[in-house]
Amino acid sequence: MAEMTMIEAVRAALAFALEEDPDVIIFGEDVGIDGGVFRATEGLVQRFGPSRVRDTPLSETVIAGLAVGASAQGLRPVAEIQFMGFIYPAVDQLVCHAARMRNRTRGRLSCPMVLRAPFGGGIKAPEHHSESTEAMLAHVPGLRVVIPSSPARAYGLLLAAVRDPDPVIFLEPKRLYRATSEEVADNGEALPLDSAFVLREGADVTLVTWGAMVVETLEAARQLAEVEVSAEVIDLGTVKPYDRAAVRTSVEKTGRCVIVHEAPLTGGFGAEVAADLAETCLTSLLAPIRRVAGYDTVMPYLRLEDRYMPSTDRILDAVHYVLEFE
Amino acid sequence: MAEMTMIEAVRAALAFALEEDPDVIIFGEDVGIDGGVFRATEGLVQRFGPSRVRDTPLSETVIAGLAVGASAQGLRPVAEIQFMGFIYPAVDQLVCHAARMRNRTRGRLSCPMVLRAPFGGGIKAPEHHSESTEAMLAHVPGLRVVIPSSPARAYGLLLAAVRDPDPVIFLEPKRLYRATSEEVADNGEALPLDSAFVLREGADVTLVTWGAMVVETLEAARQLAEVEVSAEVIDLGTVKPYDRAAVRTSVEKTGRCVIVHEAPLTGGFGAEVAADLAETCLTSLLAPIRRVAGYDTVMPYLRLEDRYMPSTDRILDAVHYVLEFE
Amino acid sequence: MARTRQTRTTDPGAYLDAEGTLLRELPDFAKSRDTLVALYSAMVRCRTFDSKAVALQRTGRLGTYASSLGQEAVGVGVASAMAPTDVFLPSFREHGAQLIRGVTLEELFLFWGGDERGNDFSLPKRDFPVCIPVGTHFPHAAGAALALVHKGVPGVAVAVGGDGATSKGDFYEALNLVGAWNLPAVFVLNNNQWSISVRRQDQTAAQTLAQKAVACGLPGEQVDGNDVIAVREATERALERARSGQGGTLIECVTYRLGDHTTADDASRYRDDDEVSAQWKKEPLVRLRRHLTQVHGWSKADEEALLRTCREEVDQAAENYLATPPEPAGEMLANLFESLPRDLARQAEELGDG
Amino acid sequence: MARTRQTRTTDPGAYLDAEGTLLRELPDFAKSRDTLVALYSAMVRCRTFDSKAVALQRTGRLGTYASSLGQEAVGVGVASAMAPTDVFLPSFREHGAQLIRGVTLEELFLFWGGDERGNDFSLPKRDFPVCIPVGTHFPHAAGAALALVHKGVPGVAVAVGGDGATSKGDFYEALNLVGAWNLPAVFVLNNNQWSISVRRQDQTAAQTLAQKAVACGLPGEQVDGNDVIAVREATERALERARSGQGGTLIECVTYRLGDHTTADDASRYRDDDEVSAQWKKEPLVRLRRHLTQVHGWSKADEEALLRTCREEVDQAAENYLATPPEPAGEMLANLFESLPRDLARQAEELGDG
Ligand SMILES: Cc1ncc(C[n+]2csc(CCOP(=O)(O)OP(=O)(O)O)c2C)c(N)n1
Ligand SMILES: Cc1ncc(C[n+]2csc(CCOP(=O)(O)OP(=O)(O)O)c2C)c(N)n1
Ligand SMILES: [Mg+2]
Ligand SMILES: [Mg+2]
Repeated sequence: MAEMTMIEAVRAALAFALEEDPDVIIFGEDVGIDGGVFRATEGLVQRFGPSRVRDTPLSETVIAGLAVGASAQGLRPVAEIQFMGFIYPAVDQLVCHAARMRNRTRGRLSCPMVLRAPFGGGIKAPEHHSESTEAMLAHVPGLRVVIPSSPARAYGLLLAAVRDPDPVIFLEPKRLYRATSEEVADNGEALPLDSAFVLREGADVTLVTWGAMVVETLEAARQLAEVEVSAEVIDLGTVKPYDRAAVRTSVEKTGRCVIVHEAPLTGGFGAEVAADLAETCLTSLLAPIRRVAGYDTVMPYLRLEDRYMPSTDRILDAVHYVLEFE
Repeated sequence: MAEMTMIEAVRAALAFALEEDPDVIIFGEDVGIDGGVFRATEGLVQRFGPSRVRDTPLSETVIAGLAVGASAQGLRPVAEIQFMGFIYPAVDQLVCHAARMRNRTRGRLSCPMVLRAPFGGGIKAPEHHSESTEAMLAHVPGLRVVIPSSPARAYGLLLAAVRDPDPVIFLEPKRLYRATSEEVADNGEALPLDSAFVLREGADVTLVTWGAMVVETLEAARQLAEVEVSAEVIDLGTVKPYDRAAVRTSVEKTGRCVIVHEAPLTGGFGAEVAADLAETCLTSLLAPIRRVAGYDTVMPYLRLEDRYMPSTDRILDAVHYVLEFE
Repeated sequence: MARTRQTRTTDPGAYLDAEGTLLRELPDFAKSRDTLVALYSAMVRCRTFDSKAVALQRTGRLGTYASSLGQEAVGVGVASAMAPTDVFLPSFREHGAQLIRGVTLEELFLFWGGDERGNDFSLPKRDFPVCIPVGTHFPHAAGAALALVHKGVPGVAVAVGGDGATSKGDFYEALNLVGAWNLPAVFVLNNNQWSISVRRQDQTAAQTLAQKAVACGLPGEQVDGNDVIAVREATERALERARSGQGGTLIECVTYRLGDHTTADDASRYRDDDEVSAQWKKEPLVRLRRHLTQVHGWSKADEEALLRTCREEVDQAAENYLATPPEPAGEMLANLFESLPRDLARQAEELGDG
Repeated sequence: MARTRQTRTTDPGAYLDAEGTLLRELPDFAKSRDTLVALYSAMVRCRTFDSKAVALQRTGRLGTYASSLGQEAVGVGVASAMAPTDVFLPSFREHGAQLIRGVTLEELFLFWGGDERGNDFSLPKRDFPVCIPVGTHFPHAAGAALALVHKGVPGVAVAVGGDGATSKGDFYEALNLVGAWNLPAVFVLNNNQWSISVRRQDQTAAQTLAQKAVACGLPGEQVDGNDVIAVREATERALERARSGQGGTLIECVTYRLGDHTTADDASRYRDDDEVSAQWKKEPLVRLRRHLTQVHGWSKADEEALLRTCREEVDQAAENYLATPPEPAGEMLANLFESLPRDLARQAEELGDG
């Protein structure tokens, strides 16, 4: 066991994967000697050599396409997109090839690849460095979208992603990279994909979230506890395909639900979670389902960034609304 | 007035726009002498000349980026992507530039551009020629996503899109291009964006849909009428930003809602519609909200295509479910 | 790591002219009657498949189809130079190459008939399926080449695309990566002068497509794409370079699309019959047949026997295809992931097995 | 429409060597003391802005910042050749050019300080804002050029990007379009040898970046990017070509990034101090100052006065920036569309005006 930040946990998982499977390779912009702009791959090229850890030219399309080609031929590439804001040139390769190689060849070829990208706001980065567009990728059949929210979950989920036989988009909330540290056993144990994490049990309201918003949501739950409101906090962990059963079970118990995400409201993945409940748990619902999300606008430059990000206060407002609803 | 199919209506609107505004230009693959693979631009290069109607090289990224640059400098490009399955290389330009030029420059520059693309299944086309991924684009703040479902709406909405001061993604359900024809007045009158169309009034259940699924949905409503069920059918027309008020008003009246779309269920735009109702109309809901959608998988090749597409029967099943729910 | 940056911009090299006359000394492989007959037979087989496919489409028994009429020498020349351990990445017009690689006629019919099982090749296990989006398979070729290097397999990834594909960023980004990483990949351009209705010269101002290699620091070469010997010879040299660690090559094969773009296209909308008629004189089968007749005693009987064999084979494959029932609908979900996620169970149930 | 396909691959052309010695006859504009002083002053102003910006960032009063230290001649050379009716499309390292175009120091501070109003230029009304995604502005330049042609404005669209940007498909697709459509656009490459930690030679196997123009059928030229005279002269020629209907040009300016990639980077992780020290000897300001001193009697007093003016101006602008309160949060929604869609009313209300 060692105390690790999330970025250290990512690095440890990558090192473990490189060590255990010679077919695992890492590539992306500045992942080599620089160790990645967030240092996720620091020291890896020194340890595993430049044939396992490679700097690519500056081309996100080719990074994704290279991963498709290499994975279809038996490698297990773990590619990095430097920031999620630069993932769009890779979308074509993800939608048109990675997500469907297995389906289209009826299993003859497949793409056991991972595309990692730091995402989300909160570090006052330049334009395009702070968006959260997991919902766009989560709509694509054939992709898994996994988002860790703690060092231990980053470690376990990333190992699961690398070992998974199908393509995984692994989005790392960069605001959490160094926010906290915790004990993580670097023992190669993966966490299950497609399973949600109940981070806090409660009886009065269900708070569903993922990624960096776990922090504000847990803080809201803590403050609610002070006023005797018991909130259950669920971290989806894997956004697609997500653990519908876990969310339903919780809402059947609490009868109230608030969904929190950083991405813009409209068409965000919270819509899916709410829609599923509106179909399957209607009779359990004691109040409307509220979503607390980013505004439906471009992530502002850093001076207004704080005003954009969903805050604990906005979560609390929504929770009070659903609690007081009659 | 003239009897027009949807493709003729699209062509008439394009001709009207070229005629009324010298800054309107059209470009894309094969839009010139070939008149577009669906003939949307047939005859236009002959009438308006190659400086107004231009074939581009085969590069969707550059088509979108060209539209961004040209529109930011005062033109009104109406660009064509040959099939929506090839729109992904354009997504980066749409998200990172078209959608935010106005916001980022605080109004100094803007992108009054239209990107047209035929979309959806049902014509037994090859792989990648049949998908519906409007939800991915509808999640992008700053883009309007408009989908006509009849010749008259195609004409009026396309003119509105061209005249709109901001970027519009205009998705044309190719299955409807020649499916029917109706009287369309080629008088340059636009239809309002951001307003839904109530295609049929009803009291027992609200059916919300858009695009080609309007056909199956209206057919379902017709069959329901035979068994004395009165269904209201709403065509969103503009998917983003959509007419929430129209949907809410209808569901408040009927208490029951089924949403129909061709795109895969999970993260489809139907989720947003359902989520909005789960927040704003919960107390009016007499039954769970059902979504009838494509399966969460890759659009199959043509032999299984019919099994993928939501059918009238599947819509009827969902309606009966919500009607019989207690 | 030597990097050549020479690019031939002269007339594309050919061994046989349109009349089948020898223009220069043949490479060794082309001195063998057997080899030439094999190449010729492969082209005839491809053309037979093409016409059957078009016929099936016209009668509603196949999906939209892209014929390779007039371009058979490209696929056949390229694939005949390849080894089984190489990896082939076709665009949608390389039936000739796929057949040589071992894809069956029946699989091709299934694919074009809209059945995913057509991509589940029984033979070239690691070849990629047809790539419908233009140019997106070039990055896959770079990835495949990387995998070959990583696994220590002495193979080469070979991707074929059209003249239109050269305008896509994917093509350029991948070629650049092949150059930068010195990967064993060969990119072949099937320059048939048209990208649907757009002429080659409106696609790019580059004098040749081969010279696009200059941008990426690797050799580019233009050959007569209607001369199967020239295509094969250039491919062999490129493969040899790649196998010996000297990196990638771009080969432009200059040919002509004699048919419509696909069965959904009507080329008479945008090009003159005269242009097409002139090109018919240069097509690849006739010249090789003339050479075979003149030099290797290829007889009328040989020709008829070959045509008959091809027709029988193709007809049989078409029959088998037509007799193949569609897959159960459940397969569309069952093959999405290695195992069905819990989340999809309800949908799988709804789809059922039938 | 004549198409030249010559590409210089010799040593990049310069007029002044690192010592300020004249290497060949100066172009006319560079014989004027006033012009040279203006160019020199613009570079000094840019460098002054750079160091202030870095200082503000280090003390938490500016966002992540990309300095142009050592590359001032590129932006200044390019922009000084441009006319007001031309359209400029900067990447994130072209402060020098933006300042010449008329963007104010205060606007630059606002932009880098994270305030969208920094893009609402008071002067070059139609210039594009800084493009943060690498290379995506090249297609915009093609679009801007198309608009200029369409409107009959005799302007040229000029985009600047880095060596790393040449690996992006956007760059290639746009350059290809400029070639195919013969558009009045000039693409300038600020080749500072590094793309964050990736060396120029690992970015592409092409011998020069200029030769990438060969792929698109237009002229490419390499110049010494540390010689502002050479940059300006090459840009003037390219603009002239474009204005007279002869189409686009690619110009590679060979320079060096003396600083970190941005304030978030630590270049010592991946490159040696020795390499950087050697490059300091070739930087663009010293050579022009030496020339000014030797030929035009530029004095110590002149130099000091210039430095003082620049410092005062920059400090004043920084103060104004720091004194500017952030916008009301509602602006983030108010500027999304020309008018607020009904659907956003509730969110606008929630955001409020404060
Ligand atoms: C990315 C993409 N855009 C558009 C299309 C539609 N389309 C299919 S083939 C084609 C032209 C291809 O021309 P070329 O590369 O020369 O190949 P050819 O068809 O001539 O063999 C187009 C535009 C596509 N398949 N993919
Ligand atoms: C599409 C994209 N990918 C990644 C990044 C992150 N990034 C910012 S600058 C940079 C390197 C750019 O190198 P170059 O083009 O040479 O310009 P320079 O920074 O040297 O001026 C990278 C990778 C980005 N901004 N955009
Ligand atoms: Mg072609
Ligand atoms: Mg650089």
